[in-house]
Amino acid sequence: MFRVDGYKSKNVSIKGLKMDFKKINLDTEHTNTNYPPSKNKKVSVDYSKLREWDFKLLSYFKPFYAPLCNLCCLCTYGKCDLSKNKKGGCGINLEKQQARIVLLACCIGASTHAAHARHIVDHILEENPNLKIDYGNAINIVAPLSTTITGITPKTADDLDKILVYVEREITNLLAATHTGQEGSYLDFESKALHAGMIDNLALEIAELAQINYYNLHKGEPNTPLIDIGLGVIDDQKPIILCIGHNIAPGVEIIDYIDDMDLSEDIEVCGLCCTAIDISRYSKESKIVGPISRQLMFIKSGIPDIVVLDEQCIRADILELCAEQNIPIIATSDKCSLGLIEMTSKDENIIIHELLSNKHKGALIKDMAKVGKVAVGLALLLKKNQKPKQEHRNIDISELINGCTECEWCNRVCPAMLPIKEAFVLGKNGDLSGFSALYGMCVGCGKCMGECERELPIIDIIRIASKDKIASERFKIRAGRGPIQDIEIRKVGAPIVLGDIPGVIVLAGCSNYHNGENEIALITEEFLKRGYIVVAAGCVAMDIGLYMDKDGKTLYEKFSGDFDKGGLLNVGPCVANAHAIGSAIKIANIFAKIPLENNFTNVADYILNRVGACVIAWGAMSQKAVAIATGANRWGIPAVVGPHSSKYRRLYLGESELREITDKRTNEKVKCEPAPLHLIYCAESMNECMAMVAKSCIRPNDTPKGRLIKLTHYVDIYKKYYGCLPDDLHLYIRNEREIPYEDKKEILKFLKEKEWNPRNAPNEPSIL
Amino acid sequence: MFRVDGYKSKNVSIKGLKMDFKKINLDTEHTNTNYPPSKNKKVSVDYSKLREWDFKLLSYFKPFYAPLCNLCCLCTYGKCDLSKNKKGGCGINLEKQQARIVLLACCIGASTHAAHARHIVDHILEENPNLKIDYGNAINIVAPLSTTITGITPKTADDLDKILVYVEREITNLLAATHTGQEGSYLDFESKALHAGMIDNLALEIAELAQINYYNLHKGEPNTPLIDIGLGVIDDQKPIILCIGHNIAPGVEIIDYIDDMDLSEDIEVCGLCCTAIDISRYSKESKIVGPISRQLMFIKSGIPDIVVLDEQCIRADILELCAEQNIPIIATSDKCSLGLIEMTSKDENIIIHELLSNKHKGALIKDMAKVGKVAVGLALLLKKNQKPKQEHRNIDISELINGCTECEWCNRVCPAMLPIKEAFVLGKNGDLSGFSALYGMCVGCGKCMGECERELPIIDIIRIASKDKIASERFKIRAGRGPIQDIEIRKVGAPIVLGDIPGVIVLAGCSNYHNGENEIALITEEFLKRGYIVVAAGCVAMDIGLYMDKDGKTLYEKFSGDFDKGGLLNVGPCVANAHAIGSAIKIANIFAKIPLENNFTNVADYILNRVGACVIAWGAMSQKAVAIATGANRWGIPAVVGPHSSKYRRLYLGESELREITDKRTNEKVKCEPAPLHLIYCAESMNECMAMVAKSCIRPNDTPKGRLIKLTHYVDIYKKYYGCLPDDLHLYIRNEREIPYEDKKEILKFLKEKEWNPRNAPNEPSIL
Amino acid sequence: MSAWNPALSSPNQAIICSPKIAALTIKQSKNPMFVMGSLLNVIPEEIAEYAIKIAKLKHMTVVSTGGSNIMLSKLNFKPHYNIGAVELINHLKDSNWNGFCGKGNYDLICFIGVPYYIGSQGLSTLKNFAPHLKTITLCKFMHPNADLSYPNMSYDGWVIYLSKLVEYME
Amino acid sequence: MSAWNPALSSPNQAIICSPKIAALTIKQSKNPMFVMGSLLNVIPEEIAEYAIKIAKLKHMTVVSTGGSNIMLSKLNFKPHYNIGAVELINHLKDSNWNGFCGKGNYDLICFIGVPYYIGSQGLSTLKNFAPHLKTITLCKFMHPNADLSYPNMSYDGWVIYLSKLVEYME
Repeated sequence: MFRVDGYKSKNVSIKGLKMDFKKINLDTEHTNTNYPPSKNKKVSVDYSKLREWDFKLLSYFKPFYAPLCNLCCLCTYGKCDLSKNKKGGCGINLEKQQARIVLLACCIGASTHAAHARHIVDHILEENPNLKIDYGNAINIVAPLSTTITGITPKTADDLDKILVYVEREITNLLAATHTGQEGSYLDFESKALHAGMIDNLALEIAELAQINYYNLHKGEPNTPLIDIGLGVIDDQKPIILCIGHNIAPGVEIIDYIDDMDLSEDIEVCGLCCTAIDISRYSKESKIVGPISRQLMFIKSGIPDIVVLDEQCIRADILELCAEQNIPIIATSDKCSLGLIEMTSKDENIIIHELLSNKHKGALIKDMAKVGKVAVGLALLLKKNQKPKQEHRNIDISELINGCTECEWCNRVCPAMLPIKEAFVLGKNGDLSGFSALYGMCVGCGKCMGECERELPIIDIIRIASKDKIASERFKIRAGRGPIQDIEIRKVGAPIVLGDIPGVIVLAGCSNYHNGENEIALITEEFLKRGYIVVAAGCVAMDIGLYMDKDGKTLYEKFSGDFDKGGLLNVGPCVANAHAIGSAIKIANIFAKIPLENNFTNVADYILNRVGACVIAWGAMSQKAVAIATGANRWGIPAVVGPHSSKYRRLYLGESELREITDKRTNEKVKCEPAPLHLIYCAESMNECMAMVAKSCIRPNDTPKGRLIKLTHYVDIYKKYYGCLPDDLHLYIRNEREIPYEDKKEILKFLKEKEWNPRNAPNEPSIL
Repeated sequence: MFRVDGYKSKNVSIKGLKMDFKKINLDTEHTNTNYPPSKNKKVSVDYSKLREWDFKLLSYFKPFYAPLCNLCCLCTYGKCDLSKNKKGGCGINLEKQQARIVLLACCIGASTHAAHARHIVDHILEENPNLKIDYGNAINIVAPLSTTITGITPKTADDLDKILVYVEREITNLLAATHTGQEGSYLDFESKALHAGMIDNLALEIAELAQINYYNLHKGEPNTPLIDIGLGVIDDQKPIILCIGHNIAPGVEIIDYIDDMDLSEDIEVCGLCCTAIDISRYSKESKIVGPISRQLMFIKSGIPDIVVLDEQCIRADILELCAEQNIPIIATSDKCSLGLIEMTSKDENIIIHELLSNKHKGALIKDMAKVGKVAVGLALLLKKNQKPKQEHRNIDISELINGCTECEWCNRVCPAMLPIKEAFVLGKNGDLSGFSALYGMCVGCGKCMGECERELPIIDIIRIASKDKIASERFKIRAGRGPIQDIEIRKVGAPIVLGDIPGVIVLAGCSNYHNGENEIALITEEFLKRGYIVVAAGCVAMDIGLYMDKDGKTLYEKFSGDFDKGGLLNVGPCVANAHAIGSAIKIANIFAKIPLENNFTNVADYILNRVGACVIAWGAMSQKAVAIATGANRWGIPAVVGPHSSKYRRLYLGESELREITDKRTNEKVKCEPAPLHLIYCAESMNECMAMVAKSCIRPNDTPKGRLIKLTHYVDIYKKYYGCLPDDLHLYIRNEREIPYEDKKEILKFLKEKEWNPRNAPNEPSIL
Repeated sequence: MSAWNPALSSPNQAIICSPKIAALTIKQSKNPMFVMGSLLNVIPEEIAEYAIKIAKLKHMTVVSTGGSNIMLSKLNFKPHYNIGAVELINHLKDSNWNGFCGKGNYDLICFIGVPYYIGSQGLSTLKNFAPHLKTITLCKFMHPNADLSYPNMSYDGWVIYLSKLVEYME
Repeated sequence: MSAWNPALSSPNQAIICSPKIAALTIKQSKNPMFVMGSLLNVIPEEIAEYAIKIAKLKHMTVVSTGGSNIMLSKLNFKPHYNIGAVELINHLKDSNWNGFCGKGNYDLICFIGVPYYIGSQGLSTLKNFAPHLKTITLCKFMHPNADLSYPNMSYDGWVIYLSKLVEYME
């Protein structure tokens, strides 16, 4: 909703102008005539060709399995014990089972994004079927993933629908392969997982195309507004509507209704998880509480007056949690209905009345406009009636702390292995620093409380002990900008070739960190300072907003939002990861003139060998995250994940030795550095992550100058975080010109030990 | 393929007629004008209304959970220990997790059938897009499920496609709800599982409509030919092509090519699992090896010369197993590609050459016509070259038997808990009867061999010890007939109302029996003798064919194939379960004139309260089986499963007391017997199954005469299998006229003890 | 001692018990139930005989499931109730259930002769959702989901365990 | 003794070992490796000191992972190799791997200081896919996926176990 109450200039006078972008066709001139108009035919993609690519890829990057569970309980032959790679009743062994479970996870992840996209696209088809799909004049390559995968560049909602129909067909087919007695090869399971990942990425793009156009969100502006983020920014004197999830639809209607009613001064709308990022793309007045890790704590604080859920990343116990705090819930999605009575067809006032009367813990309302009205009306009334706030918002915690028996089970089940018991021990002596130290380290899962024999509300104790910390939690995050402009890609051509920009780092994934949320900010800062471009989306974009450097500035305030040297881009919510992958595709198209239509293999081969991009998913938790990363892998983009992600149970590892690839110009096999070394790798520590990411930006086609600079960073980072030279440095130096100046002497000695010899770089490196 | 080499009558002379039904439009006159022509609009179904039905259903039949695993390892917050209903890191507890896993299983099951249907429909769209969809003149209600759920009665391949697009959309959406952090209520998980089940059933119907029409399979003929079944019927003097799986496509092409080449005398084509049933619908010369439980043993026997795989119910180690026996594999599906090199685009002769040269263990060929040529060509050549047969086809087993250390681990991991060690103990004394007793009891999973510290080939030992038994395993099964005719439904109206036909029993599911395959035949026989109609599909249709009664006759030889009193119908493969559910829908439509279009709730309510149908899935093993049964449940059809199916971890249980339902005529609440008692129930033993099934055919709207007869069977069966009167008999007797004659005195005494009082039957029982 | 099928292992396993402990447990219970499953019909009679003896010694509520009444009535024993094993578990997991005699739910449920897999699943329901009661199995196979379980045994070992239990109960 | 996180239980659990057994196991190995993980950087120095002592006593191949070289070099110890923990596991699971010195794969892999979850996963890989080698963990937390593991301990208990191990090795 765009609104101008009054404006007057020399030639124009406006009064009370309201524009609802959802209803308007911005028929901007289409300049992207490169792509053929979409036909009415079904989308069809040759899986056989993709499978061939997968097998190529997997011949360099071999699946590595670390079972999280040795059993299979999916059919009634079981439970089967597959440990030591034994076979189960259906003939599957532990190795294949791992690959199968990864495929299942990728299918679940892809389905989630696809269902999300489906919701928005169906909504558009109903409300504004003629909506034109584009990103304005600065962006010709509107849908790099769709174009490359399907040959279709969507221009209408119908096109989006058509691609989604393909996505849904593929997911169904892939899921079928996880059925007992279907696929019998880990390699084919992996090919399917890669396919599911790519399909996931495609769904991301469709979701973004749909919501950015329908809700008129930022279409690639680098300098989007800075938005408030942090528990400290929420004004609890106002009625507070908290939106949780990933789907912008209800949030938009709430904001529009508040606007319509002129209530923006009177109501606080805030968000948790990707929905927060999304509504901040729609209205710069909305506030962000934080990532998923803040959900449990914020609900238990009793601060929100009403909680509106859409879908994804919602705690499964949200209804019980909110009921404890007398917070009514409005569920809005088929995917998260919580057993609530559906009230979609009821009158708003009746719904408000029923929810006020406490007869129901919440309502399911699938009409988004109605959600807006009910949420706002209810919030105002609840605040007016001053619903009884829960006592323990400012509970006396010392007594609770003294109740701890020090059984240590909290520590034992804590995913982050935090010293909770130790905080209690300190706390008994009146020292709360142990608890406040946990704030920002805790991932907010609440397992400690479930295990506590005294049922102590540990999360509340942490919150209350961290009061000051929370009050000062007032940070800034740049609103999600959406896609990268074509012109930006063009501009970074030279600096990337010359190494001035040593790489593009994509931050993705959730907030399940093993060592606190600060590490990802430190990683980001390290690479930004070195001139890498960092593109963030989703929870991690929020997490890095929760960090201040020595000057008291967040990284968003310190680094620009341009896709350029040292730029830090918040592209948007999780689904905006499509833009990050899209930027790599655009590089292939804009620099190398590689045509995109139906050209997945060549584009991915180009990215793998020539685009120095690397994903970091330091806190990846969900099936969506594994789908996104696996998709990125198929596009040729390596990923580094955090220690917890070893529980995804599969990595793709290359070998640390010269590898044979093809020089496409001469069509000869050539020996070449292993770059990227791995396709997906799990680092043990921040130190390892730093070095691995620096190394993962190296590519076979680096110019000597570019390689020199990349290696300078690699060596510098390695020395900083390992205290020595990397053991594999000799593999990446092709000739003396590429040896970093600073440590040249030491390196020359090292090269001699390794019996290093110079070699030529391939002209056109390829694994095809 | 229909072929007449030569025929001469008075008026007609035919020579060399060949008709390929796949290419012909049988434009039979459409009499089903009841249904509006399908429009070009998307299929759209109101889930909210269905959810309301689910919640009603679940208020009578409450979910009962028996966790098979207490842990959750689906995201990286985990692994979480949910035992004792604790919460995991995402807030889910053990109860919700069970519901979530059931939903996941239903999604996997539904996706498998949907992907199967998709394969055939896409094939039709390519090869014969104008194919008309119908079942001939005897069947007006062509697509009872599609019509009821979607309002569309498919008439063309495009219609099938459109419905499948809906199916795929729903599966994607449902799968998304299993993602960490989505649904948070076990009730909504269950509603979604029921939805996934219904969607699965819909996919079954689409698959059947497609394949029956495209391949011109039987369209509801009661008296289809009797087909050879059993390991003993395979002629191993001929080259043997074994088809395994569920998709008819490659089998048809093999048979057609054999026909084209006039080779039917020279080659043996046989099938395992549903593909076997399918090809026996296409060619009465094809033979059936048996259900899934025979797979491991038959492959290890080395008898097949070539194995052609399509999809589903294929052992995950099939490639290794066949390689051990030097049997080349042709994989034909994206869903089961086994890591094989794709040779679709290669010349047939080159493929045959490469496979003969042993360079590859097999090939992936996705062009079905090519599969036919390669399989046949290769089989002939392999037989000619007399490939070295594996030694242990007639190995000396006594030495092997003596190798047993009697560690008993075989027994410990056997899903059926068979006395394998005990067979070895006997065997050491030269008595092989222990092993031959295992034949027919063993589900063929092979876990015993994986666990054996001496790596003894236990399955081979069983096979060799059972040589005579196997040689005499020559049985008959009636070929799959497809749908039930409308006229048949009409004819059973009176006998069903009068109790002459006390119920319709649907046999579904796999061959994972806990006490041997004979039990299901005994159950079937018991009910057939009593005049119940028994409709079988899939593996279970084969299992009951493997049993001979005292007269040396199989049940198929003894009982007619009519949908009438004491009829035993093999409707076809697993997907033919749609016809069984469809028959219940047709009863609602034909008897009660309940309109079908978009009328799911009323149809299901009718079936639940008035159609005495009950599913038995005695050996249900797969996710497909759970999807089918859950779908049947949503249609109001109860199911009884075997002990192993407790591992599906969720049942829907009613309470054994009078329940309050609605009399639709008076719109009053009335007390009524709990009929059906449960919606899905797991019986501990065959005895319990017998009684529960008899009880599950009782319905609130039974006429007094009908109820009397149903109760007569219930009491008779109970006394036979429990040795006493059922404890709950008083609940089902509404007035004295309904008391079975035989035991009237005893029952009257019992009723008095129970303080029984007569009551009126509701006029129009309903739970709406 | 692990489960008969080791795949059934889980974080909380049954405590293995001797006949003595079993006897003590049963004796100490206030309102015990003895569930006799369908396998009694297919295993030697003596097992059912032991079961009946045990039940009589403590006046336990005896429930016959899956048709074991056939064997029990052959031995002239009339169980208090015939009900499906799953239906029974469904009652037991409800702490407010009134029991068959209206005296409330039971405090100890003793199992014998229910087929292993369905028994294991039923025990899983009780273990996870019925904190108000205790379960003990007197079967031949170790049941990880019970609170107390006999170990895996040979048939002869089992008979000895059962006879000893009778001794300790007397 | 169960795993630190009981959810990590599985049918085959590590044997809990005392410092004596650990010492014996290491002594008897022919080609042992000692993996020193990144936690050495963040826990008290003395742990790394013990680890170094142990490694030296048996001349073990010392591999530093995740940046623990920072601490090791602070203590003037140069590990034989710096490599990622996952990369190392990937080598180890290959029975044909030649080892860092070309002498073939190792027979005993001793772990300390690798973060628990990723350590547990790496051990799972070895347990299930590397029957050719044995693993032992000297960490503060019980590792169910190792062959041999120290029990869950307090910090002080851990130091005692490590010092005793050094004693037995000497």
